[in-house]
Amino acid sequence: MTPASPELAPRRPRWDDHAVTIVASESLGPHQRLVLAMPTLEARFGPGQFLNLSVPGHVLRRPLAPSRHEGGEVELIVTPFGPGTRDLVALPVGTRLQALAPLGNSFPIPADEAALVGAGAGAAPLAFLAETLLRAGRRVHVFHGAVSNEDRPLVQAVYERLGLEVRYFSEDGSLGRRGYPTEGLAELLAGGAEATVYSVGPFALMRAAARLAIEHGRPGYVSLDVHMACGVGACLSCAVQTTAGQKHACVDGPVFEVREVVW
Amino acid sequence: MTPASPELAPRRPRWDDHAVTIVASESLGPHQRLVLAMPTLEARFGPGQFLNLSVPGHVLRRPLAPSRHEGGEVELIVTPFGPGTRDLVALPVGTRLQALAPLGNSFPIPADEAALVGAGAGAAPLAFLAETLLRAGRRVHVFHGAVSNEDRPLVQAVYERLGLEVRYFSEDGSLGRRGYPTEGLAELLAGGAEATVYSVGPFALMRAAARLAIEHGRPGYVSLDVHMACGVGACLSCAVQTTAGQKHACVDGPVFEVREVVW
Amino acid sequence: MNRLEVDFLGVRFPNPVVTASGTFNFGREYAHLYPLSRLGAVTTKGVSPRPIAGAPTPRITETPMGMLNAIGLENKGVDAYVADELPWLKAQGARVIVNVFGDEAADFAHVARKVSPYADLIEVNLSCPNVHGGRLPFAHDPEAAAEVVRRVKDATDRPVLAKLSPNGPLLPVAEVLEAAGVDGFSLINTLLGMRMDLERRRPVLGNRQGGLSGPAVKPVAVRLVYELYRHTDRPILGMGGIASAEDALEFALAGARLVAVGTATFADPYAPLKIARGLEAFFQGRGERWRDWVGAAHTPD
Amino acid sequence: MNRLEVDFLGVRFPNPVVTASGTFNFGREYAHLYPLSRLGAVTTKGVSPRPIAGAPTPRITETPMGMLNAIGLENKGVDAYVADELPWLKAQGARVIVNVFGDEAADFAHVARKVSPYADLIEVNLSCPNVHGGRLPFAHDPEAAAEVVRRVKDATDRPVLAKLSPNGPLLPVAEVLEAAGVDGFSLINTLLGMRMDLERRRPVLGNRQGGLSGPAVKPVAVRLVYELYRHTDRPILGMGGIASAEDALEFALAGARLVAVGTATFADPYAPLKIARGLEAFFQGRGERWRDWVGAAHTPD
Ligand SMILES: Cc1cc2nc3c(=O)[nH]c(=O)nc-3n(C[C@H](O)[C@H](O)[C@H](O)COP(=O)(O)OP(=O)(O)OC[C@H]3O[C@@H](n4cnc5c(N)ncnc54)[C@H](O)[C@@H]3O)c2cc1C
Ligand SMILES: Cc1cc2nc3c(=O)[nH]c(=O)nc-3n(C[C@H](O)[C@H](O)[C@H](O)COP(=O)(O)OP(=O)(O)OC[C@H]3O[C@@H](n4cnc5c(N)ncnc54)[C@H](O)[C@@H]3O)c2cc1C
Ligand SMILES: Cc1cc2nc3c(=O)[nH]c(=O)nc-3n(C[C@H](O)[C@H](O)[C@H](O)COP(=O)(O)O)c2cc1C
Ligand SMILES: Cc1cc2nc3c(=O)[nH]c(=O)nc-3n(C[C@H](O)[C@H](O)[C@H](O)COP(=O)(O)O)c2cc1C
Ligand code: FES
Ligand code: FES
Repeated sequence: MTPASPELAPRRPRWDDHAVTIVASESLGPHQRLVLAMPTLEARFGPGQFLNLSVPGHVLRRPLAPSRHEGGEVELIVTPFGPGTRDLVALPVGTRLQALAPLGNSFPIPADEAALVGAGAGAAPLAFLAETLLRAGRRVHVFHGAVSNEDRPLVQAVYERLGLEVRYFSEDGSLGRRGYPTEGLAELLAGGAEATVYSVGPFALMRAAARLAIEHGRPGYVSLDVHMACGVGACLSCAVQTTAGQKHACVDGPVFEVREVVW
Repeated sequence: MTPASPELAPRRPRWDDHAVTIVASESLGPHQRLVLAMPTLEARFGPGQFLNLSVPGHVLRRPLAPSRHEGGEVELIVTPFGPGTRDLVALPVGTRLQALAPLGNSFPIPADEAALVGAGAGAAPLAFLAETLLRAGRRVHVFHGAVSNEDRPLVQAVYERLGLEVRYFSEDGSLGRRGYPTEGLAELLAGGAEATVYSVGPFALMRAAARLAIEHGRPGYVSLDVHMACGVGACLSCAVQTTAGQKHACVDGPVFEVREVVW
Repeated sequence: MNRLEVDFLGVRFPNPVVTASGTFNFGREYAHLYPLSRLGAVTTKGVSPRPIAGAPTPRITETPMGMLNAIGLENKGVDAYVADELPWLKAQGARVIVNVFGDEAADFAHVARKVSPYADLIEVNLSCPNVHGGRLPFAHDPEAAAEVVRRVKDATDRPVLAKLSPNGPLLPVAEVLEAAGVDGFSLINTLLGMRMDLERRRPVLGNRQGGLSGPAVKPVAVRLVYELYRHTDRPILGMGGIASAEDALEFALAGARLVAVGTATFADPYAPLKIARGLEAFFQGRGERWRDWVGAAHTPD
Repeated sequence: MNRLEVDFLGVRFPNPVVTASGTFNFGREYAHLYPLSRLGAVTTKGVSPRPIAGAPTPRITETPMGMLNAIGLENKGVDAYVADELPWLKAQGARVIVNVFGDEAADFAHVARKVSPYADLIEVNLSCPNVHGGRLPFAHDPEAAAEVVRRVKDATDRPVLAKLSPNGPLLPVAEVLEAAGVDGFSLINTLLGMRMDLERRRPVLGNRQGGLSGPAVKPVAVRLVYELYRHTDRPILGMGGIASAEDALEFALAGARLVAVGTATFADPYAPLKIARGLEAFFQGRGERWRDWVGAAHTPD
């Protein structure tokens, strides 16, 4: 194999299969914070990129987007959903796993302000993005939504450590404002903020955020959550309908511009 | 359910499913010594009885005959063979499993002397028997066979702690005598010892021991190793041909008199 | 309010969870753990007119999330069970499904007649070989299977379920059996499979091939129940890999009115009871009933 | 001495481990991990005459030790692959098995003709629906399948494998295909299955049903390879759940001369290579060769 010449053809760092070790596992209410030591990964994850993580006893890996990548350690926020994620969050510290990484594309850095609209574990890639943006000197607004106050530990863990003020919305009003986080986004954009919109969460939330971005003529990006097998473009399971034809979330995404997605 | 009256109908303690915890796991060369804490088991295992142990990720349990049962702890000697036993010996201390116990019948206590002929993990139930016999004041001869000297740590662990002198036979002569443990038995019986014969190990070994017992008119018992699913008499997978018709090793055995087995 | 109660061919089951034939014998082995009356029903080991010794050992072996069995239909014959086991089982207050089979149609009928006094339902095992049909399983020979159903219907007043095989065509056989008067269906029986012993360079099982069961086959079973439900209006007893309340719910959505638990009982003898309890908690939490879920995946969005 | 070398229909494979169609695309995604020439061969994604967009998502879901897929045969059509992928793949030094399919027999032939310059073997996917045969898969309609084989044989000078389905009758189809001139067989394709989403009370997959693959199906696959081997003298490419060298050896004993690794590549992209290395170590240790094991479970004791 001939080595690529980075000057001529700057391209994504190539993924490989990395041995990782769970070095911390902490409950954040309905979510679990996992820290993986990943010493062999030379590339740095970009915010929005993901890894495909093995889970003992399961034939498929699970795609997860880090909330931080620092000093050879990758932080994940996992919400137990089906059998695989349930087994994953129960693994003891010290467990060795395998991770394909880094996979997919990442969020582009905005010219100026950024508005982050998330819910649940969508906070993971958004917090990674927020940290990246703060370092780059960008202004960051965060709107986080939940059913009730169950996401308090999550928000503290991933956003508040950055010194960010999070506007919190809950369906029952038990934390922050009663309502949905897109209401905060609507007000921000209505106020004329020249923010780029980023949303990760349930499909309905991302669609609502996308509509607001389009309505206000702002750039917007979402990370689409599609069932994946290979994670690297080989199985064609992660089809996404876009205005430019059918794409595949694991290699063409998971991040897509909101105008490109056929909602 | 009406409670049984033990005076009128003394019967086997009924099995149940017991939560167990691996409290020790130690390599003995090709074998592994596992100690399970089994606090809820009130009955005592008899030597030769077994438990049916869950292994995470496997749909069937694995039948294993303890080498000791003392103070709420059960000791097992496991030889990794297929996927289930390979996974079992790799489990960390602290793992919680489930065990059906106590299952099957046990070795009868001889009038006087006992000759134990084993190989590999067959030493487990034989060592349990030896300990029981020594407590009952019986005289015990032990003949153990192996390919080479790989069973040294096993023999030390289960027999030598009882103060028993083990006659060791190896195919390559690298430990004890070159040859098979049935040679030791043959000499003992030829010398006129009025010993009851007990053998647990590969089929060919047990058959050879059985023949010697029959030839010398001595009682003899073997523990038959039959593939099992339920372990309690419900699935009929563990059929054994006997002179009294077809029996099932998990409930009618695993211990059978050598004259009863159709070899 | 019993959220799990279900009527199946006129028989009232307190819950839909029954044991699968051949994995629970006649219940005696497990009766000291819990009253058998707490189960939806006990399905017995397959019963034939005369005793059968069964296949050579090994009769079982494990596979990834499944197991193969080739018990070879070992059983003591109908007379022994009518004398010793069925009256006892009925006396436990359990509902009883008797699984019957034989070498030819008349055998099935003979057994069904004898066990009827103790049976709430008769389950006809069509996966066994048709001795006069070249040893092809009845399930793969629609005409022979129909003859079995007709003879059994004549021999008993109990509702008759045909137990279908996943190894041959399903819907054509079901159609013929409906015409023959079958009351309902149970499926799936095991998928034929094989495991090799690398040491001996031979199949592991004494019988070479065996029947695959357990979680591995669940997707195949759910699919076949779903297809049969679209095709028939007769009730379905679904099984194949059920090991949790969630698994049972998948079968309900596909169209199973009763569900059977087989292989999972080997991993946990309390499994059928735990699954029934799990379903109770599930429906309690949602304020729904089992029967609302039966076939619900078929209703338009 | 290369203990793994195997001749298959006149093509020399340095080892018997190939990738399974649809799980490795055209190899480009994995080519930076290891030279593709180290594999026995790369089997391509299925290629049709025109592009196909595929099925609605979700297209995959996991099941106990298996997965269901309903990709819906998405591919860019033969012209794109002949232009962009196949010349590149051949240039990697890899042996290439091209998997072809279409709506009717002429489609298969059209694709086979175009890909022949790059193909060492042609694999004909008979599990796809026969558009002019009521959308029944070709594999379930022996006459339609035979017509496909005849047309493809006429269109190419490469050896032609028929990829058989485990969802219908196997031996009757194989027999008809032999008469039609097929050179060898590959099996198994996926078993039809289904998983339910309990939240939505609907099938998980966009296509409702999908194909089951992975370790769960291995016993079924080994059994079918074993049965086919008894029946045919044409060589067999076996697959279904292979994830280790031991698994590959089970298929060899049953009668597979080549083996394919599919689902296991999702769990470990190095799987096909590791399995080849595992086999090498195994035979090195025993002083034997792969081909001594092919079909060895059939020889009398
Ligand atoms: C790019 C990307 C990043 C993600 N990041 C996170 C994260 O940081 N934290 C988090 O909690 N979750 C994240 N998810 C979702 C997570 O991957 C799924 O919840 C998880 O795969 C479900 O697996 P399971 O075993 O719990 O469920 P099962 O339903 O048993 O999974 C079965 C199969 O379906 C796939 N699958 C099921 N649901 C999803 C889903 N929602 N998305 C993708 N595949 C699915 C699984 O990969 C698996 O192969 C991300 C998904 C994607 C695509
Ligand atoms: C009464 C009894 C007591 C035993 N005591 C011990 C012991 O103390 N130490 C020890 O190392 N081994 C013992 N064995 C053997 C042990 O149970 C098997 O080695 C083990 O079950 C093999 O499982 P596996 O996953 O390694 O192999 P696999 O071949 O993958 O097992 C698959 C299935 O076959 C069954 N099986 C396979 N081989 C055997 C076998 N030889 N005997 C019974 N079932 C088998 C397993 O239970 C399992 O259900 C005993 C067996 C019996 C019947
Ligand atoms: C050990 C064993 C024995 C079985 N014996 C019978 C039988 O006698 N008659 C029958 O109809 N089915 C028999 N079956 C099939 C089961 O009743 C059931 O259809 C199948 O195992 C699928 O369910 P499961 O995956 O829950 O085990 C047997 C299954 C096993 C595992
Ligand atoms: C995602 C996926 C896509 C597949 N696509 C094809 C295909 O295009 N053509 C084909 O003949 N088989 C296809 N198959 C079937 C595989 O080639 C193989 O026959 C099957 O998966 C069994 O092998 P495995 O258990 O190792 O995966 C596909 C399988 C999977 C999992
Ligand atoms: S997950 Fe395989 S192509 Fe995207
Ligand atoms: S193991 Fe089930 S009857 Fe003996």
